[in-house]
Amino acid sequence: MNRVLPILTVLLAIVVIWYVAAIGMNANWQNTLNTRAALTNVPFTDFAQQTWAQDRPVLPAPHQVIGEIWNATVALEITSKRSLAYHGWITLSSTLLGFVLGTALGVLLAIIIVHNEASNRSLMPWIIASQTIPILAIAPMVVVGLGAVGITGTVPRALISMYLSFFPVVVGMVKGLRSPEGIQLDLMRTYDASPWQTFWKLRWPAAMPMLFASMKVGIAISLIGAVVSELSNAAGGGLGVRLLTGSYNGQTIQIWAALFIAAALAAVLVMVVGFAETAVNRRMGARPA
Amino acid sequence: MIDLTAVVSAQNLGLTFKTNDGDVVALSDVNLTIDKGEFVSFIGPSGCGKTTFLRTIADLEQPTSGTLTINGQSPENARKDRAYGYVFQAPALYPWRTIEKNIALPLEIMGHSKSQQAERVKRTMDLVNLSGFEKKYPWQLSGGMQQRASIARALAFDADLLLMDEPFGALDEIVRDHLNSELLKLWDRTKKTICFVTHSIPEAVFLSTKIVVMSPRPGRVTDIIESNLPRERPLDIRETPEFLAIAARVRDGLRAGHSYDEDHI
Amino acid sequence: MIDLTAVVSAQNLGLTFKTNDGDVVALSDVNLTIDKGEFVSFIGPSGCGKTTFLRTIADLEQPTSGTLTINGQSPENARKDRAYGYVFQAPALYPWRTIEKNIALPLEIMGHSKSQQAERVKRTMDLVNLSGFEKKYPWQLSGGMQQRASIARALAFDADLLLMDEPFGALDEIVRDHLNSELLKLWDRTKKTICFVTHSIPEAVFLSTKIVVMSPRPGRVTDIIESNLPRERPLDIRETPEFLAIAARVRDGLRAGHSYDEDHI
Amino acid sequence: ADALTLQLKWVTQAQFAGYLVAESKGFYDAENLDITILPGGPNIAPEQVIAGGGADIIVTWMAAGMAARESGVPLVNIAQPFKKSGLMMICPAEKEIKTVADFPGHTLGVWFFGNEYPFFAWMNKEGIATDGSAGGVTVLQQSFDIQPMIQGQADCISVMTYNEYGQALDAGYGPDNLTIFNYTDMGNDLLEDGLYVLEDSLKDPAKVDAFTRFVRASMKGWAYAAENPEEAAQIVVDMDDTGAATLEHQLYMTGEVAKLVDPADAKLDPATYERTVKALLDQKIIKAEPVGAFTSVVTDGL
Amino acid sequence: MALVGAWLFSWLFVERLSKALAPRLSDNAGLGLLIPMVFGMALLVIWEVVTRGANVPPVLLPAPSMIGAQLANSAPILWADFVQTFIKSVLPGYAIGCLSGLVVAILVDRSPFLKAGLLPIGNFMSALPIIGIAPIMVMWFGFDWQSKAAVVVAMTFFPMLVNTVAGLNASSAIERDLMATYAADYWQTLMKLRLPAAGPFIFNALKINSTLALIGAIVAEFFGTPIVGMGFRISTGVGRLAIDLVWAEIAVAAVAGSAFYGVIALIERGVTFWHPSVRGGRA
Ligand SMILES: Nc1ncnc2c1ncn2[C@@H]1O[C@H](COP(=O)(O)OP(=O)(O)OP(=O)(O)O)[C@@H](O)[C@H]1O
Ligand SMILES: Nc1ncnc2c1ncn2[C@@H]1O[C@H](COP(=O)(O)OP(=O)(O)OP(=O)(O)O)[C@@H](O)[C@H]1O
Ligand SMILES: Cc1ncc(C[n+]2csc(CCO)c2C)c(N)n1
Ligand SMILES: [Mg+2]
Ligand SMILES: [Mg+2]
Repeated sequence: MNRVLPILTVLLAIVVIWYVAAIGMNANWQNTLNTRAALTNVPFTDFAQQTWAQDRPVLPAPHQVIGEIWNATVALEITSKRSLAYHGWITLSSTLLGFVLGTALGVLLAIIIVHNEASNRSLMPWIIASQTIPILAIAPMVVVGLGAVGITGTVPRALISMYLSFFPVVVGMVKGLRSPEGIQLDLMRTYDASPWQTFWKLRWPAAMPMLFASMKVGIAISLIGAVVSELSNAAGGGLGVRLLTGSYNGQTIQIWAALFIAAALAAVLVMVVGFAETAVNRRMGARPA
Repeated sequence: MIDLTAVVSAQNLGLTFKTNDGDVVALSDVNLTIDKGEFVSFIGPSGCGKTTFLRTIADLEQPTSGTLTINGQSPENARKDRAYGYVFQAPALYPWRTIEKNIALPLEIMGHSKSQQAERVKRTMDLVNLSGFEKKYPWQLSGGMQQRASIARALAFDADLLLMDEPFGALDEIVRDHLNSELLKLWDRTKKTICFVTHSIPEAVFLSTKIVVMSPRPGRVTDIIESNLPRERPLDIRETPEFLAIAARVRDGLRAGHSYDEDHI
Repeated sequence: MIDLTAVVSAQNLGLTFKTNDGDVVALSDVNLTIDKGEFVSFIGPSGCGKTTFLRTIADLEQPTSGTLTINGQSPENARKDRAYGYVFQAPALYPWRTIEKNIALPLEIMGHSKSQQAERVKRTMDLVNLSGFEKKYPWQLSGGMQQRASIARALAFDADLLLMDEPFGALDEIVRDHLNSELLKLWDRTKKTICFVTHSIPEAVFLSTKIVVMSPRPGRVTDIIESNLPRERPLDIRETPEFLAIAARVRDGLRAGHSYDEDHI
Repeated sequence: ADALTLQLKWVTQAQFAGYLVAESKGFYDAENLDITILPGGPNIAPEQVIAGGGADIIVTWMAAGMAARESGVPLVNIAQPFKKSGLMMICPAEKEIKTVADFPGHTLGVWFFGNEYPFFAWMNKEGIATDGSAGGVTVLQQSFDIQPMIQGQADCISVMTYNEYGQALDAGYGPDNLTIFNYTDMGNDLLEDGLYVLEDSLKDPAKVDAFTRFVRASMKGWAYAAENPEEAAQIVVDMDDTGAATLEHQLYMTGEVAKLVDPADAKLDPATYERTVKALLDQKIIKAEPVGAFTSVVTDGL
Repeated sequence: MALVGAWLFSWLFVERLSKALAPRLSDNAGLGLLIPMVFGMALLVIWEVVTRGANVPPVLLPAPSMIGAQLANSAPILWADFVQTFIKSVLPGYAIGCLSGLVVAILVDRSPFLKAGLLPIGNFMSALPIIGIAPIMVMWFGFDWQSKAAVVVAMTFFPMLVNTVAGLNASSAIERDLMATYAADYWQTLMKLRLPAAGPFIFNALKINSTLALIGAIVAEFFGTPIVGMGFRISTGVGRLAIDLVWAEIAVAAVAGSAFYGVIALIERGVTFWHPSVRGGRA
């Protein structure tokens, strides 16, 4: 377990920095409170404790966040609307659906682009332009539009995720599918291999490193998309809604808890893709580094 | 004159590469006819256009002047007919495939059955003496073994025309002799046409019915030597005067193409 | 006995690769001492461990048994001392660098001044006859030209020990003869120690003071032949009886290491 | 039962207690109505939803409604349960802002997204520049919370009496350390939370009838909420899918909202309407006097 | 439906066109641009016809002509928004985010200890939702562009990290062996081998980030901003039903984002000219 020690070290460093930062960032408000309560000459240790125990801190202390996460997950029924596990699941399901759709779409588009010069020239600029359209502007249109035809729930949100996550996959896969060396392509030409055969036996395996890098980015962005899409449909719940309503109610601790769950989800998802990458590499006989 | 019965017929063939710092004339005014069943060796200084010529035959480069026909058709159509097998100068094995899978690649593409694939892979791996390395990946093989794997890959399917670019360059004398004999046997048995790039004069003379000597800058054919050696060639033919005479002529042609004599670097 | 004055000293050296389908013994029980100023050729069938031995000397592979010292120190320290220059079996040129930049690479890393770099690059490019291709990229060169570029790169900085893995494999006889002579001159002038892998028996005999014959599965040294040829060697020494006698012994050793005689594939 | 969809202007909270209570207590069922309540959010414009056919009735502020009307969404006010505005601007005492005259040179937090009109109408009336020019105020698009005040990024921020003001109270602010500008008290209030439908739907008597029953049941809901604040707050919390609403806060909100709503009267007061329209015209938020922008046909039928 | 049909039609047209022009395309950048232009024009025309023909309410989808008019009328506003969002938030945020992703990737690569410790944390940061960090950044960095730039930093960091980590493994074993024979130190190997070899991956991230940065900055402006900026204009525009202004802003975003991407792609062609994907896979 030579991985545990480094993680713990870095984690410890972060926690320490965090506590210190919490003192600094919450000090201002704490001073106001103390002045108001006519408290003077509070010893530093007490003051630090105070800054770590505010109701609406600028930066909640780690134990506050952990406590909130605990209260909102383990201490609650999983089906409760207050449960972060429940909201996490809502976000996760549209993230995963969106990621799968987005990866599929991205790969499909990349295949078309690599094989057809006309689509390279006509599609690519529009794919790029599509990404420059602010999602927050179109998310409501998608949600409202699909809602009008009776499609609600996970699907519209997954579509937003897909919309965001297909892009890294297209960009990466276009590059990846074009990365075989000339001589490797020439070999296929000498066999008069069909484009399809060249694709499966050469381009696809050659694109694996790019595919996995793209998928890691894609799944992270997919999660962002899921969260953003929830803004346009507060009714459905999800981590994004928790973040938002947390901020409406000034519940910084709630925001941070939701943020943590979202980040943890992302980390786990990215790591899952990483494991898949390792497994595929092994199957492809990759040379150990 | 284009000869439509010839396997390869080149007329005033020229090929110029455009590069960042000027043109490189890789082939200029090449005229050559190769008939069915011939064994033609190409020999010439490094960079004289041997590989380029083979690639042009294989429709991997487009000539910039002149005409070239393969089996009476365009190189493109010949390629689409899978008229040839090509052994590249570098092994070009796919790193994610085991050796046997690499050798099976053309068979998969040409739609051979699994059992046929297995049978041919085994046979050609035996031929190049690679048995036992079926499940290894390319980076686990030595340089010479990789080259042999790539030869096996080209022999696995039965093309009538073999284009071989220095196939035995990384092999020791003994294996080389062995493979030379095997190749001659194969050629004799199957009546294939073979275009063979080599740097070894004895090898060229031993194998060929015709030796094409090339010279660089611009790449052109300087001599075409028809060999009158018998088709049946034991290894010790290499000590005969006929053999040595041809070898001497090739060496002269080769030397003429070099610049050392003139400016002596 | 480890000889600390030797340039290379191997004692019972063994190296086994672990692979997905079992171990490969690439080197087993190798004992060899190479003294300063020697020119040692390694010859042996494909896959017998020549490259692996060179890589072990270069600290690119770790022996799994026995000991190995270079200049009396560990291979790692020798590598860190930049004790050797290595010509790989494949050219390994960086595609984003022009040829001259590729050759300048070790000079940049070792901190030579710009002018020194330019001077050395020019000299070695001339030596391998690549002048005029300074600004080309590797993929614009022929196979032999790439190999020459990689030779130039290893010669550009002055290591006392040269490890050359089939450097002339892709070159024609004339260039090869030329480079052989140049290499001998260089060796004679600079008193370098050279480890040289080749598949050509005449080349090995022509160049070496010592010829190491290896045989595969497991890779081991089967014969070490000290050459008594004079240090001064004109090309026509290759016709002398002394030369031919040594060549015959090498050939016998080589043949013994092959399986053809026994099971005749 | 007649099916109607109601689009709220904001997330599920006691601001809409009347509708939520009516739904929960079965008042709509009793009127033979099948109501779907869609919560809003920072990214949902009810005007756009109704234009796209996603809702039959929306809750919105009159300024936004009239602006939308001019943009081609023919909204008509059918009822106005909210009689007063809950909008305020608060400035912590230490900022030394006592009156409007102290504003210039300060940074004011304002909610946009269709909520900015009352503020600009007010500034327009006071003759204070908002375009960043000298002698004017700096406007900050305020997030929908009180952080900008706590962070000290704005000198004054917008709050609703029933929501953010409560947060400010919780955070230790109060009348004694705040300067409060209440839009209603200043007479600058523009009508909030009214019920709007599309003009065309009023041509259908059956629709009008359904709207009438809807408003009747909703007012019953408001009345119930005013009388049973605890129960109403609990209903809101239960109906909030996000699980973010807390009983304590919703109870506060129910109480404050009750001060703005008249459960007995859903009618739009024409005088307040005129004032709102005039303010909008003055500020060029709308260019022409709207015609037929409200109707009493529904409230008359109650 | 109509839109899909329209797209198909224009695609077919472009297909024809590019076939016809194919031989000349490679050496004529102008012609290369022409094709997407023609395609775009076709789309716009059909959009115009459909919105007018089917009487789509402008508050849902305005016709291109209305958007065009708005573009002309509101040019000063659009320019100010562009400066605020693109010049002040996106560019610095992008630069810092990409750079820090690169630096952390190298740190991670440098030390196995950090690799084990930092990479999971990097993953953890990967999807810190903008919705979550935007308010926090506003808290920390104020409501002006600094907080938006910070959001952009957070968004662009991860794609660069992941791609650089992957790219640093892209050099081949023999290329690394060569460096070992020179006893090149870590930084020399990095600068002369591993970073160049990672180029295609790094540019991948630069390209993805070029659009992501814009999205991030615009979204971040929903959470408190001075009353200027593309995201601000879009959200208020939606609230005011000034949908044509919203679309004008979207058009500006699309043009700016595409140009940004295009510039990166051009630099990529220059820098990674040697990669088969740029060389066109010729040996
Ligand atoms: N893709 C290319 N772009 C530019 N120049 C090229 C390209 N390929 C080959 N050349 C040039 O064409 C000439 C002929 O190259 P070719 O590979 O045919 O030589 P060759 O006879 O096979 O040499 P060798 O024996 O060294 O393999 C060389 O000068 C080389 O630099
Ligand atoms: N990385 C590796 N993993 C596993 N096996 C390896 C590896 N490298 C080499 N081998 C095996 O070690 C043996 C010796 O290989 P080596 O490359 O040293 O041969 P060689 O003598 O250089 O042959 P050639 O003349 O063909 O280049 C071979 O059987 C090869 O398959
Ligand atoms: C879209 C929208 N934004 C703000 C308000 C005004 N408002 C009323 S209550 C409240 C605080 C949140 O509960 C706010 C900001 C609104 N009505 N609709
Ligand atoms: Mg060649
Ligand atoms: Mg070797």
